[in-house]
Amino acid sequence: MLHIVNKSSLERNTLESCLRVANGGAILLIEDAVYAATRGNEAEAKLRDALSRFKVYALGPDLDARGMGDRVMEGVTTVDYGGFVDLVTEHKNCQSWL
Amino acid sequence: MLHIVNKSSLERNTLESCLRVANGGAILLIEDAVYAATRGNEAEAKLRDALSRFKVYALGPDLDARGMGDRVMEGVTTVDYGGFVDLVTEHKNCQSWL
Amino acid sequence: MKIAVTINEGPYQHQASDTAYLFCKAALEKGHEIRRVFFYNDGVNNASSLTEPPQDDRNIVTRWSKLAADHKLDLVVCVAAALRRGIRDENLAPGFRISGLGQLVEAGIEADRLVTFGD
Amino acid sequence: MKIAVTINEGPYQHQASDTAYLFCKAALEKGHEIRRVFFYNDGVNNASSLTEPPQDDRNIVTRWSKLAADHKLDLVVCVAAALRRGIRDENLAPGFRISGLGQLVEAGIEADRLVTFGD
Amino acid sequence: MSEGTIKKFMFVNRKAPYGTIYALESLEVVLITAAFDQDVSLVFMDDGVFQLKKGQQTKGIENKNFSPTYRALDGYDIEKLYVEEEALAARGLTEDDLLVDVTVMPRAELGKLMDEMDVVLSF
Amino acid sequence: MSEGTIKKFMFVNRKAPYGTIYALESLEVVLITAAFDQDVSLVFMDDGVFQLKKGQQTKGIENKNFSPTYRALDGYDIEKLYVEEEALAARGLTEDDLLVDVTVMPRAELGKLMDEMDVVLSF
Repeated sequence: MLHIVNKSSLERNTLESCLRVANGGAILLIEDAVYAATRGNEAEAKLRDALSRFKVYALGPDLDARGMGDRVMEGVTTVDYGGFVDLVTEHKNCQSWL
Repeated sequence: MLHIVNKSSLERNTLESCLRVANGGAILLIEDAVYAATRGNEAEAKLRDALSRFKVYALGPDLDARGMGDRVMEGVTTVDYGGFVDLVTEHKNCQSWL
Repeated sequence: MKIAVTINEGPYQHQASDTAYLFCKAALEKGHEIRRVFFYNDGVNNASSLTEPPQDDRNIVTRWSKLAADHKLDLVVCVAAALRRGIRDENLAPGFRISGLGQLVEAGIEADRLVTFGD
Repeated sequence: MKIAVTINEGPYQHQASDTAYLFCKAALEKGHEIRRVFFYNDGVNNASSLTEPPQDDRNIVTRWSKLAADHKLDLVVCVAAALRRGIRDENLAPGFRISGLGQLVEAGIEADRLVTFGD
Repeated sequence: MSEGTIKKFMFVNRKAPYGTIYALESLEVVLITAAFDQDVSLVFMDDGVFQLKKGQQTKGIENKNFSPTYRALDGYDIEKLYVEEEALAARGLTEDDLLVDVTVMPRAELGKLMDEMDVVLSF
Repeated sequence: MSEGTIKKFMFVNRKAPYGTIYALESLEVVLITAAFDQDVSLVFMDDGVFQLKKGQQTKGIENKNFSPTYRALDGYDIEKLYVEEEALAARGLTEDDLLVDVTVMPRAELGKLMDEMDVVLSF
């Protein structure tokens, strides 16, 4: 299953809820959620820990818009909108954690 | 100074930010923030702690709408919209933590 | 006392406009003056004359129009935010007027208090 | 593959409609079918023909209209949400149509995937 | 058309009522989905559990109290209501505080249930 | 009218750019407030510090990059930019990552500054 998260983990509880509930699969970070995939962010340890259970992706255009394209932590894969589409089609189902 | 908080402290970081930054004064909890003033909520200890530094108020109509009117923790004062107005006029300035 | 209010969210989606309305009503009942209500960001959607909620629900737009008529309130809709969201004179409800952001700043200067309602 | 999309937030205020648009464009470029785009909650405000953003900004509404024309997309606006927010046939942008929530459920049934964009 | 197709729809409710419209709109879609004879599950997680709290009195905020609708779901054969166990505890609530009969489940179980769905809609 | 009155306006920016419009709209009000010759302070707290991050490239999201405007504030005599020290650290940022010169302040100090204001607008 593909889990899509779009809010900053330092502002809202969506990433944390997703990590606690989701039963493995893939997580795609988009919009303000991409900050969680950057080095030095308080969410870093939590996300690094999650890498053992999930494949983690972050939307490149959102990282670039926020000037964070060069800070993606190791283990997180950057995708563009086409890659977003592929993730949706490759997984049986998806959920947006709003 | 009057600090107005309107989001659930279990969903967003606004109450926590307010408690860490604000330099005393009064806090008014409205809308979804009123849950933080109820017994048994995870925010209870944090708010109880804050009572030594702040006067804490919660909007009664919002508590009632959510079926939480009978669960307000000790030390928190319930006000109606008129009381909200009084809090605004009695304090030199106010801030909404959005 | 002179109180100004600003609203950043549209009707129904968030409680902001409801809370702001009940706050203004209570302030007027206590004899305060509402110097201006400024609708900013998605708040401009509170001014749409085409709004038609279900019959068993409150009508947020007409409620503002009526409060404005009863108390001569100045309801100002931010022009830039309104154009971005399709609010113009042709679909502006009674009692609202469209003007610039300067009206918000002016309200902040002239009122004794400015209270923001948002998301 | 058949993909359906639902959008819960209005234009400009949140990035949801931008992301949904770029997602749909990418899906079409990859040869997928966009079965339907359903505008729900504040998402209905993406359909206002009266929208006029600043010249140096993107026009979110006309961008959807053009994508719909180019690819025969079915852009459906939820009628109940639209009435609550003042979107009607008279201010509906080209390429959009107003219909019931059943259209969302039907899209969920008929499409292989349903992706939600919101706040 | 889609005659005969039955998919598993899950509605994930994570937000408190009244502060935003999402709880109400979720109910609207749930009812329509049931009318399409689909397999409907509702999940109440995080602040979403507050939607089911007994005793909601909305007169003071001049809004519509839609909580009785949860009691009516049964009449539409919507019977799969799951509530996150940890969310209830974190909010000082127990099953007795809720308007309707529900299945209380640890969040890890909810995650497994989610995996089995065809369509997941979040509010 | 309000000729001659100078009030202390503070703009509290707590949200990341682009995910929502608030960062952009805050800048608009800031510029107008300066045009009214008021005493203007900007505070960047929590995710608001991301607004000042260098190197924003918005082409890929087809949105307008408004970050150069922060550099232009100086030209409007808007010089009081305060950044929350703890927020920077929690986001792995340092002053070198920021577009403009700012005063970095511990949050407790920001709270004291807030108390002195006449009007506080939050975004």
